[in-house]
Amino acid sequence: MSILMNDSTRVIVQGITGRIGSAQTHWMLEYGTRVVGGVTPGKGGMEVEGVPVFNSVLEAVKETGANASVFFVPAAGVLDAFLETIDAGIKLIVIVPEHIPVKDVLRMRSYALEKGVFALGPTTPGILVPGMGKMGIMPASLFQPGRVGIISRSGTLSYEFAGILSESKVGQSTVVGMGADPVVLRNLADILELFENDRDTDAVIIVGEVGGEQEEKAAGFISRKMTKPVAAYIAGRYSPQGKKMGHAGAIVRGSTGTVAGKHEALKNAGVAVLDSPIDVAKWAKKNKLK
Amino acid sequence: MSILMNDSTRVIVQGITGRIGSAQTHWMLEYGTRVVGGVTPGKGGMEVEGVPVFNSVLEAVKETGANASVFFVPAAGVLDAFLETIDAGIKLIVIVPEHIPVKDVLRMRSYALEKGVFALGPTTPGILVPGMGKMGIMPASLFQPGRVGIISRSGTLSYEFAGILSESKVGQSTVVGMGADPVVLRNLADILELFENDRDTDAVIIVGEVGGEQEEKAAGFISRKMTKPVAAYIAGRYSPQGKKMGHAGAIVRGSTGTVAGKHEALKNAGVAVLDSPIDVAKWAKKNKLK
Amino acid sequence: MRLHEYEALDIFEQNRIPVPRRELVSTMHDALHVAGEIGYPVILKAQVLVGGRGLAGGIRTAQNEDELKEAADELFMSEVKGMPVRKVLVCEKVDIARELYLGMTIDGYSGKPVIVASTEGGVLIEETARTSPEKIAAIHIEPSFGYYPYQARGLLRMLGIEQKMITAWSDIIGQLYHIATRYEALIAEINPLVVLTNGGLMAVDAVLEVDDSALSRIRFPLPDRVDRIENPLERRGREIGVTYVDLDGDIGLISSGAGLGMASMDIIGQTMRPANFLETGGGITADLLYRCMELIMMKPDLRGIFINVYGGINPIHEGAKGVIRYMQEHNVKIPVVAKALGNRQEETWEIFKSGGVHVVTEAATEKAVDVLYKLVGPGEKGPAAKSLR
Amino acid sequence: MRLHEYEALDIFEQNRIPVPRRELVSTMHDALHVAGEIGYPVILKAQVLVGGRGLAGGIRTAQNEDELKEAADELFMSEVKGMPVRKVLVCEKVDIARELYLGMTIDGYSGKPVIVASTEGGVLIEETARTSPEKIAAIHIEPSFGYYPYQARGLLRMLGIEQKMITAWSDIIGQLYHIATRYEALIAEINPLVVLTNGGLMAVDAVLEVDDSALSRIRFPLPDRVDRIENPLERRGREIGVTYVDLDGDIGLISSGAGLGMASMDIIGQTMRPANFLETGGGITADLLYRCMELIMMKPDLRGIFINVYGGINPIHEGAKGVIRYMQEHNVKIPVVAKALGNRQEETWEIFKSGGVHVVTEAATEKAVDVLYKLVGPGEKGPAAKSLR
Repeated sequence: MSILMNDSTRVIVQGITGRIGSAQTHWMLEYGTRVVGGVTPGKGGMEVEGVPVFNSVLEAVKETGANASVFFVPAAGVLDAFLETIDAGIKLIVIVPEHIPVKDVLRMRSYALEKGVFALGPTTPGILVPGMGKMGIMPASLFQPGRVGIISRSGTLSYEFAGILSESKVGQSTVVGMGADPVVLRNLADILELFENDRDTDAVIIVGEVGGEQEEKAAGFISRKMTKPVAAYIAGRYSPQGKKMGHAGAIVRGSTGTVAGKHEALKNAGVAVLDSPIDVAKWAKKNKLK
Repeated sequence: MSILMNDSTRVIVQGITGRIGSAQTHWMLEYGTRVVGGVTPGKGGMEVEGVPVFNSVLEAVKETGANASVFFVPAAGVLDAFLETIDAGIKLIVIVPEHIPVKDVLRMRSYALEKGVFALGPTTPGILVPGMGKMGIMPASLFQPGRVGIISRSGTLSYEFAGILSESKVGQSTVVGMGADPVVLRNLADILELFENDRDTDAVIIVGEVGGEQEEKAAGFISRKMTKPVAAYIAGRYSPQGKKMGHAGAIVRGSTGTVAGKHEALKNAGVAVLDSPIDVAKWAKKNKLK
Repeated sequence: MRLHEYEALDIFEQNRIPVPRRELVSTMHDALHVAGEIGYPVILKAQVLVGGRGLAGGIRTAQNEDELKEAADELFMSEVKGMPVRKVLVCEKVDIARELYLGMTIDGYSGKPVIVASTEGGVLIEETARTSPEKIAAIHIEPSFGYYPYQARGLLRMLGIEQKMITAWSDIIGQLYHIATRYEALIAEINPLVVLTNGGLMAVDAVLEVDDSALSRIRFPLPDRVDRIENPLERRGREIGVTYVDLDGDIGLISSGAGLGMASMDIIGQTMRPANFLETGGGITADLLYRCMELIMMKPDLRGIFINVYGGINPIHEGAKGVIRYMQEHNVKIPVVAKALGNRQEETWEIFKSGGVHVVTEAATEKAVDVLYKLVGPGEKGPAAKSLR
Repeated sequence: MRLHEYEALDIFEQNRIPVPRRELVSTMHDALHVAGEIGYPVILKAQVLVGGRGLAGGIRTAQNEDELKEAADELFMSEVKGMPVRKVLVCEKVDIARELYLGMTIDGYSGKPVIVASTEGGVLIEETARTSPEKIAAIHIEPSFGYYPYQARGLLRMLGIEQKMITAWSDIIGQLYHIATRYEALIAEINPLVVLTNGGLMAVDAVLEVDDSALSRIRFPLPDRVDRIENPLERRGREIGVTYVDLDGDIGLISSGAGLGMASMDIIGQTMRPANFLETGGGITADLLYRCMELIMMKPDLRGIFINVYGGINPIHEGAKGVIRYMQEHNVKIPVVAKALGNRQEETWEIFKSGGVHVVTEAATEKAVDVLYKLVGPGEKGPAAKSLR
């Protein structure tokens, strides 16, 4: 079927009355997502795209039975709204906004993990389950239902890979943006594990990029736990060096998150490393994916 | 037998090289307490009263198998040393020092509760098990082995009650100072529960004082759970009003911690309220305690 | 340490809480000048560190110069709950639509800061809490979690506050919590927090009590702590490092713990009347007790002295040396009774006895008080139990 | 935002970390004057925002005036890793017994700050980490728990630091963590932290990188962020709100996401050579893309432009309007190829086509790059893949 979102996912949109929040609510509804409410403090009682707006998450949850939330809240207000959302009992949260201070992300991450909440982002396009629904900003036209899972650090590259697969008549089970920030709310390996356990996913594509160590750590998980085929593309081969985390980062990690280092780790874990996005079509064909 | 301390309690003294720390180590050893080590950062390798001194709690625990700690650390360093002690695996901590900022006590309390550590103080004389040992500053001469438990908010008044009982040939199972600060690391009811479950304690004396709501809350516990006889004395009847916690305190509590309010709550819970310390002797005799 | 209202209002203002225009004055001349600048009507508020100041006549309104003269004259001549009025705050009188309440304190039992808000503020707030609990809401803040604005919004929704007021209210709650954290406040309170007729919120009173134990690490300027103690004996107590409370009796008291001191007062008060409460804490030395004797003897007409100390953390034999040194040097003639038990008690008894102190070796304070009573009798004022609450 | 060494040293000094005496100069005259005041020998350090400055010749020692003249002359004439040296820090040369390392960063994978210390500091620290891991120790700080000094003491014991050094070290760790917290640092580093021959510790270098996303809420004065960007095109990018990185090729690139931009560069680089990296993020408007076109066209000798955008959060039809408006107003003759997919893609294609843009409607960027390559060829410089790492 899918991971993270399913038939019983009832979504609220936080920051629904903003320009982006309302536009994206339109697209989510159009794609068939069950958007049951919105939250903007002070705007309770309004409607946006036919969806009722509440002053607080708690109220929205009580009135609508929502169990998932997608954020279009200004960066400065995200931490507070995030904690409020967890306290209101929501168990799946997608943080679309970018430019959230790292200090806030650390606090959000630690609280979400403590409370058993699955959160994605910041700077994520969200989740899309082709033909069923989406939380976030992924443009629906590029996706087709199928059995390949995609996890991407980059929003736009997740569209690229889904688009290439769809053109090759290979559909997707779920497409997940994990967020492009140096610290994200859930690591790559956590999402891989969901795909490994999803009986409607046959293979997984990792779309990574230079910097950090998500791919290296995921390689460890893949060699220990994954049975399904995995392909990976790492963007940034000819890019100016990724965000340098100083000596301390290099010392802790033992490598600086180079493309070559990631390739090596992934290859050692049995992952098919793709040189260029278009190669994903060949890989899918070779693995008879659909 | 006793609560909190027993035959297998191995005590370290933190701040052992200070004037008070070393003097009290002398008295604790003289009373038969198994003091196995001391900690003062930077003074590792020394000996105080024949007890080895270590630079860190972790080292002391590893080398001596200590499982309890008593603090004679300057107030400004208590929070840090307390967290270190919990991380080193110690499960019983007595904080003798006074004048620790409330903000620090809140942090200490929350961490101790989270980690399942039993901590007493600040501003406590500690624990004394007559004839067996003591952690803290209680003067040994006033105590006799027996079957009455004492819990006191005030250090000196715990000695007074033990002294009066001992003169009347009524011994004590354990004497516990819970600490005189407005926020303490364990509440009265928690200690009452230990006495209720101790088969070598036949009755309990609460020595309280004006202010706060420890006695009122304990009354609730006593009426719900206690089967053993309880007596209580509340100091401060003619005193200038206790620390006033402002309207907010009064609103939250619904009373201002007056002696009369405490008397009423305790009487309603079936507690024998003593008008004057000396009355404890009569109460003990009436209840045939020894 | 409780700050004066004018000090707390300054801190609130620096932290972006709206407060009235105001100025502190200590003379009639200045009061007139300030009132003229602010514009009538004005409110005059006695700056004394006692609760219930309003009900005790410490707050006056003046519509014009004549009323101001009369009110200021009376205030500067008066005492509020026994405290002389030396400073008066002249405040703009704002147009109030409604009075609210906002406070923060430490809930000692749960070990957490607690924020309390009410839709009815003013002097009768505690009464409101009893009779209309639905008008009060409180939230506890987990120390390891910290405060976030959504908690304030939740608190206000519990009270049914209209949505349009929530942002302004929750901003003030955030600022108050911020102040309480930075100043390590045990109490931070705005009562009343008023809704102005123009719809804005304003703190027309401010209470801030700073944790004495944290004073040395607070990075912001604070008033001197000793200077603000009105009573000279209490000020002297603070200077030498003991807790001294001045009372109206004639029996001096020295104890080595607060609980023991309170119990001693309770027992003395049954038959006699304590002249003071003095508690040394854990720092007894010969010098300290010498100074304690000096301090309690400053009170005229003392009839007797009661010393009640335990040798736990304290070297009571050292303390005894200080007591008798004072008695010898100053030729103290009134009876001194001491109960001193614990570590080194025999040594202590010998020292006391050598200086003419009556030593009681039994555990019960009642017996030692009896000894003193037999020496000095009830006195002219009679027992405290008769007159104190 | 990475601070200059001299800025970071000032902040370290304000926060009680011992640092050398020093002064910033921008002329030979001032350098001579300052060195005279500080006393020879002195160290001259080029203030450029690049790593590996020491190995690249940006740090010089001068024993006397003649050496200083020579060193300063060379530094002011030089570039360090392509950055012109405009400012030089003249520092006292301290007597070093030993070099240590201390750093703090954010461990992105665990989501926690991490403090790293080593008994061997200096330029080869990363090498030490690989070859002698026992000389490095690190501790993670739980965000909800916070930092306490005992953690630093534990870290130092892991390294086997002598007890007499532990207090001084752990004080500096505490200060560094304090700075990192107040300035929301992603990196705070002292390399080397030196042991002086007199036994004291001193930070002779300082690195501080502040979280860009937190700049607006940091309460302490910080240098202007745009001013410090040396490259005028990159500065312009920051001004209009996009990420622009200047490169040495001749194909302009506009992308609507960092990952897509990097992949586009990788693909372009196989056959051609990008002139820049430009990433708009989620804020596309017609005006923004107009300005982006203006920005990439500032580069002379551009042979073609590649636009790769997705309509997810971005209104790409608006972006297309801005692109063609620029092309029309400035009569752009070089080929422009656009791949634009997602919400409102058909509308976007129509707009692009109306302005003469070559539109590719397939998903794979490779195919769109092929279209451009067929129009412009490899160019004189050849593909980036040949020369870039």
